[in-house]
Amino acid sequence: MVFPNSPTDHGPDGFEPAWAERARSLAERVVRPTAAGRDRAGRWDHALFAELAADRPGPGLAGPLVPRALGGTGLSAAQTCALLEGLGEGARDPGFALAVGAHSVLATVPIRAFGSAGQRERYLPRMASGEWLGSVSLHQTRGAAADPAVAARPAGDGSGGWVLGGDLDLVVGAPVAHHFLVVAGHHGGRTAFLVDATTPGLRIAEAGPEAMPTCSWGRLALDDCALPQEAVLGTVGGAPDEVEPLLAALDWVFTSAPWLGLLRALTRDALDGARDRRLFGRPLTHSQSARFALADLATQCELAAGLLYRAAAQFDAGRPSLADAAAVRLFVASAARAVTEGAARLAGPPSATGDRLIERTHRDALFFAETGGVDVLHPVIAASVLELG
Amino acid sequence: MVFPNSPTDHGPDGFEPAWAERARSLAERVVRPTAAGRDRAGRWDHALFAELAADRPGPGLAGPLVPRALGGTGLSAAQTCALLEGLGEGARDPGFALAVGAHSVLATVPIRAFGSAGQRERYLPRMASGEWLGSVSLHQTRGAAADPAVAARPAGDGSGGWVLGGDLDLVVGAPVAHHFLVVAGHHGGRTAFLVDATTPGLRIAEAGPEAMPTCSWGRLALDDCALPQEAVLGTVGGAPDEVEPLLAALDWVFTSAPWLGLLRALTRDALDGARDRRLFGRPLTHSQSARFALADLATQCELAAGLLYRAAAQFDAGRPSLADAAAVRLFVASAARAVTEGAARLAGPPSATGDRLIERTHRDALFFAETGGVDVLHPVIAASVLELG
Amino acid sequence: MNGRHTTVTAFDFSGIAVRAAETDATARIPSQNWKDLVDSGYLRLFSPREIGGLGADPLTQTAAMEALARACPGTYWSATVSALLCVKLISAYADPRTHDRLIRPLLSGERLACFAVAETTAGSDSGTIRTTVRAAGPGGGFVIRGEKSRITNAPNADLAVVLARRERLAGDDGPAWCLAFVDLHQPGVSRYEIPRMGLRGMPWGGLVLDDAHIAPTDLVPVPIEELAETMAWGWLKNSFAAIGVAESALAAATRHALERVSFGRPLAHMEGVQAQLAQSRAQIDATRLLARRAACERAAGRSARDLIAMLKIYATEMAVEVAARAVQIHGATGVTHGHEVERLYRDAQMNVIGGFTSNRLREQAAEGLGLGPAVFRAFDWVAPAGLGHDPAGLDGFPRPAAAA
Amino acid sequence: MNGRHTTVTAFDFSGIAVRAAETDATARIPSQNWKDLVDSGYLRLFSPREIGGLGADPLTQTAAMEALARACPGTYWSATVSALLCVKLISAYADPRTHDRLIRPLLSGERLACFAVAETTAGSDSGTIRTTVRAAGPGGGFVIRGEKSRITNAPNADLAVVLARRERLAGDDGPAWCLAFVDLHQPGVSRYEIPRMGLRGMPWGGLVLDDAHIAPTDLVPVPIEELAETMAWGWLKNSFAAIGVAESALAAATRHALERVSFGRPLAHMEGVQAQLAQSRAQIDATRLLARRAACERAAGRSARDLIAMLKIYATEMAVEVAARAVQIHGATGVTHGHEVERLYRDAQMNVIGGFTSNRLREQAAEGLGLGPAVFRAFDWVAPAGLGHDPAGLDGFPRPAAAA
Repeated sequence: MVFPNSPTDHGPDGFEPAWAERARSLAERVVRPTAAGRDRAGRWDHALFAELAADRPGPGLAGPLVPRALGGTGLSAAQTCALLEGLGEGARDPGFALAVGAHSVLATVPIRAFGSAGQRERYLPRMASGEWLGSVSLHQTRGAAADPAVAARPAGDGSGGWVLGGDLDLVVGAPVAHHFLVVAGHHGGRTAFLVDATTPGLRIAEAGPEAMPTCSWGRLALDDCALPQEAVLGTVGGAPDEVEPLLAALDWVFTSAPWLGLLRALTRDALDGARDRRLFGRPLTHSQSARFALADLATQCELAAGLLYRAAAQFDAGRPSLADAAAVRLFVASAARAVTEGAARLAGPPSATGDRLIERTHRDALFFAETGGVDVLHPVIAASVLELG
Repeated sequence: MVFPNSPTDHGPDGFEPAWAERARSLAERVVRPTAAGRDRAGRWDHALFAELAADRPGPGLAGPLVPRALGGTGLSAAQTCALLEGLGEGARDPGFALAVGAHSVLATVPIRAFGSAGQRERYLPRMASGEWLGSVSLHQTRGAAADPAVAARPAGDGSGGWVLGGDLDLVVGAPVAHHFLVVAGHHGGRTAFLVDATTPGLRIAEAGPEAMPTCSWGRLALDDCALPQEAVLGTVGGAPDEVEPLLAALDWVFTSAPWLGLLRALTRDALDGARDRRLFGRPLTHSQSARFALADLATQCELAAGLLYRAAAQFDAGRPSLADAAAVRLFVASAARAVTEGAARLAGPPSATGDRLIERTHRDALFFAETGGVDVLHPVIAASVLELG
Repeated sequence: MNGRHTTVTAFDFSGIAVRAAETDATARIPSQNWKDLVDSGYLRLFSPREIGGLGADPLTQTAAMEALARACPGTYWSATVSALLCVKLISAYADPRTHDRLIRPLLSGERLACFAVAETTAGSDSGTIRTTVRAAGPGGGFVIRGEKSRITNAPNADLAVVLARRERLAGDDGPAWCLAFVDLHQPGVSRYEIPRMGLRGMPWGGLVLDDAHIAPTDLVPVPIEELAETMAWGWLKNSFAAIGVAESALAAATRHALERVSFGRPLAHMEGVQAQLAQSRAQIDATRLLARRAACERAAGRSARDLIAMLKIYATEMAVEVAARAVQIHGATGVTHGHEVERLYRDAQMNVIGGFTSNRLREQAAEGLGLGPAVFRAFDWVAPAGLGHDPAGLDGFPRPAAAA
Repeated sequence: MNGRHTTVTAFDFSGIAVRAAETDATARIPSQNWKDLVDSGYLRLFSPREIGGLGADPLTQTAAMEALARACPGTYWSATVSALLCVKLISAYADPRTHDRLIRPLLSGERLACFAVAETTAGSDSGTIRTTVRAAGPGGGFVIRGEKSRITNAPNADLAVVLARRERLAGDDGPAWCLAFVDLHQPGVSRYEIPRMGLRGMPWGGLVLDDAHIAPTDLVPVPIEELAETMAWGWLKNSFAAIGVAESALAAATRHALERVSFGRPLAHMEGVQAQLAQSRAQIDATRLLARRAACERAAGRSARDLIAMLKIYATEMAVEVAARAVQIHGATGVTHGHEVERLYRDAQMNVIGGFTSNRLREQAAEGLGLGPAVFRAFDWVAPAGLGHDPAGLDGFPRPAAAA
């Protein structure tokens, strides 16, 4: 008889409800009141970010994954996921949550994982405090699936420095960021660089899609930007093994986390709204069909949560899985569409008032799905299933 | 052996490709160039409408269903559907097409069908010429599924007049309309009224959802609006048999028609876009998965077309079917979501340039689905299937 | 870490898996399967040590359920209905003194139990149940009369846990329903099999109870609303059946994709096929994680009933989708009788239907969300809203003097 | 006007419908069905008068197809493969002199034909076909050798239209493939049946051709790319099979919803059930309208091949969905063997698989959209993009001196 020890190193889910709740109530108090207005104006509010960053001993949303020794909160990946989930639910602002995640996870973790001691000491404390905002382009968080947009060449002066050129779109928070994580292609491979906003030859323009306007989109134009050797993050030519898969997995997991919170908020709104709304002379909640739809929304949230926290727990166990991270993004993006549409159906034609959460999330869910992209996620998951690729 | 005569009174589809093409090329020339700008500004352009209305002997988009004797184009329902399909495809502006359909079908046909000779002669020629814009609230194009928003009471002065009170939201083109078709509840039933914009006590405010901004949304506040007996459209108390089912069927069919055109435009854009876009170092059109998605988009368009033109042909045969009209809306709304999402997937993350047709239609498709509303459409179709309701 | 590998390798039901096609074809669970089950400890996993179980932790239980469901869904259903669902029902409601006598043989595999709720004209609605228990008269105990239909294990069970009405005498204010533990080896019992689309290896059929006798201690009045709490174990059982079926279907589709070449292109290299495999992988993983979470919640003493209802809906419908994809990837071989994916496709739909249907569970999940109980109103509200008949045409209703 | 009522009442196949359950259960089409088919004129509808048909207009053809598919999908398949698909193939490619001899008995119902493409290791990819025709030698004519598998009517057809390779002699620049019209009543032919999930009444199986003889005039070299044009008739056949199955399933679900009361509420009055019926109604109508349009296009002499490919994909997958809804509305009775919806659910999936699969047809529809032919590249491009292996953890790859 086979009678195995069950895995006891972690629970089956890794949920961190207490951290989610802390972030939720903070964001509800600080961020939510201005969400609709900032969305209309397409405005980034640095004071808000500073307030969330300064919330110590609270969640400290600027540096959850920065070790305490470097001034961060030193949380686990699962706890950070919970923070971002709570931020999404409380703030009801997909763009703002994207900017926080881009800074505190996408721009932070590669430095923690691959940075030299100098880079870690220079960047991480100031990022954890919220003084410096780090940024990435969402074109560079799915490996090199797209053709490379930035080219690098050795400076040729023997200094070990590099010269970068090219244009980079979809840069989260670009106009307000202190530095950017940029992957550039060159003869022999691809390398990650840390590019400060003040680098000569770098122009930063406000430009971006209509979705998630509160993250403050921008575009980088790199015109012969000379970077010192110290700007190289990780190994020269090492991006395909180092920064690229890490950035992809981080994006697919942690950028999905606020969406889980948004889906919970939409589901709760839909429940409340269905109680108030009347159709055919009775409350919508008396309709079996509406009841079924509400049950399905709640189900989507629970399913998404399981995948999300499994992937987060894999980071904490030191064994992140690219395929499981891709599954998170695939499922959450699909749930975001389903829940937004279900919530819209239950809400009925929009009124001129209200905070328009459904409209915002509907607009942003499409963008969220596009930037993940089933044409990238499917092959990554299939490669794992088939052991090919 | 049973060997029936096959139905030969019309083809199996009733398509009118020549009319669709005329409207498409006109709209492409006249409306499309300013679509993105008007959408951003949320602006109605009456000059555009006047240009389409004046296009004689062309489609004459203001009065296709107004008999020639009353100054209209005297087209069939199927031809009108084709015009609106072409308008949707050529203009790429869901809001503008909605406003045209609301005027030329929703506000026009009830007057043609139920108006007195005086009402027909007063309104239809000026509506057909585009001089007067007629309008309805989309809350009133699905019968009285929602609780009544406007109440009527007899004027009490023996004149046969009425006094209306209440608020009406989602009124297409309200700020620029000459008159409104309003259904009001009263003791003993519901009655349809023609309410001129200049009626004392009627206030018209610019307000509405974010979707379809180019239709110029507004809200009506009726504050003891006194209407003469001649304002009654159809029978007193007769709206549930007359205007309500007609308005619902017209909305479900003719408001869907521009969407068929939009879906065709999106599908063509997706085809072109997939040819240009590269992923994993090759054109997206080399991906089997992307090819499948394109095939599915095209399929959705063809399926939607069949239902749409069947319903239009039923109007021309004098036997419109409410259930079949509901099926049009149900299917087209679902196709609109599927095609928009498919097109977005194939386009990838949005660039900062381009006419943003995907973003517009994605935003508007949700609104389109909400205002149809499966919670209204399903019971109407089921009532026909079950012979209940 | 990737939990799925743990579950698949933890229990070895490979013998049962080898016989799965035969089990389906002959509609009989081979006796060797029962021997393997007893040896594996499967039947004892779900029960605490006090009553003869192994008191396995929830993740071991779920790993075992999935492994058995992957090996043979029919065998899984039969064993799990008896050892999990029926044992939970008996131990939740039975008198401790009679406990042992009924439960031990189920855990040892000497006896098999069925749970009899549905009737020929009643499904999950207890209000329509007609089977009735009444006092047996001077001899003591009770007798039960009625017909139960579409019951797993009915054709060969030794013991039935029967949901029945209770004939109440004046002054009896107890619940109107009861669970009766009926020994099926007695003259008043006859049974029949019902052939069906899938899960053909699973015994399934009807019980005709013609004043069958029930011992005095084997009748437990139960408030009907409480029962759903225990029946949720059944929904969990269906969910793992679905996960097993889906995982088997995905594995078969993956193997086929790696082997099959069409138009010179191996299927596994085609993005369309990859998309289908990837979707299945993500859906199965999401389901399994939710299923484990539900099992852990239950093990921690929490109800999780609504979570399990949501799980059962998604899991069973997901498995139909995954099995259909596997059939499509296989093409015509996938519908050939006896092919693994043909069998899985038939089995998958059974998990949707078995236990409460998806719609019934959506009702319950909705109630669990705080929407209040279902409110019925006859479908008479479309016509008053002006949407009850076809509209007039473009020129209104036919009029004596048609206008120009 | 609502076209669907016309189609359903136009042809009376009620006798065939009454025998549909028996046809499925016994896996044999009753001889009375063939008599009814002959009497109805069905077999002649699709052919012009010049070759002995009735030259029915396309809407009559489609009405008849749907009516027969509603009555009994298995009978529909068998009859339509022979009288529509095989007759179209023969009349499109055969020598007019041999035309009559082959076609007349198919239209009169005296003989039955099958269309043999798939082989045990080949599906819709003609490149993998191994069956080969070669010159018979001095006696004249040809001989054919190979095994065809998963062929409708193979077990009982009199005539096979076989897609085969042509052994070409030096200097023969003709097409590499041919259609061979093979008389199946000869020593070199043996056959077998293949049991399967659905469409059990339809004869289905394999043909083993062991140097079977072919008359000199019964061999037609065909450019393989042209053949899809005629095979599209088969996709149209599947589409109407799907429409018939879906319409039957919706009708059964509607009847059940009107009869069944659960929790004191008749199912028909429940919005969740209404939603399922409404969705099915809209989907079936959309499919039928597209199917009729495609048939009219063909009748007007246009190819409509890509339209029919899109139709076949949607129609057959739609019917699976509609049948699954019908099963769910029925609950456990819907999976009981012999119940109408159980049969329809099994039949529905067969229409997806039969003929070209959905994925194969999506390929073709995509090509028809102007995307060019499929381009194959081995699946080797994930790793170079930096997405081929799992990432490092939060602290990078394990390092000799782990950082604080």
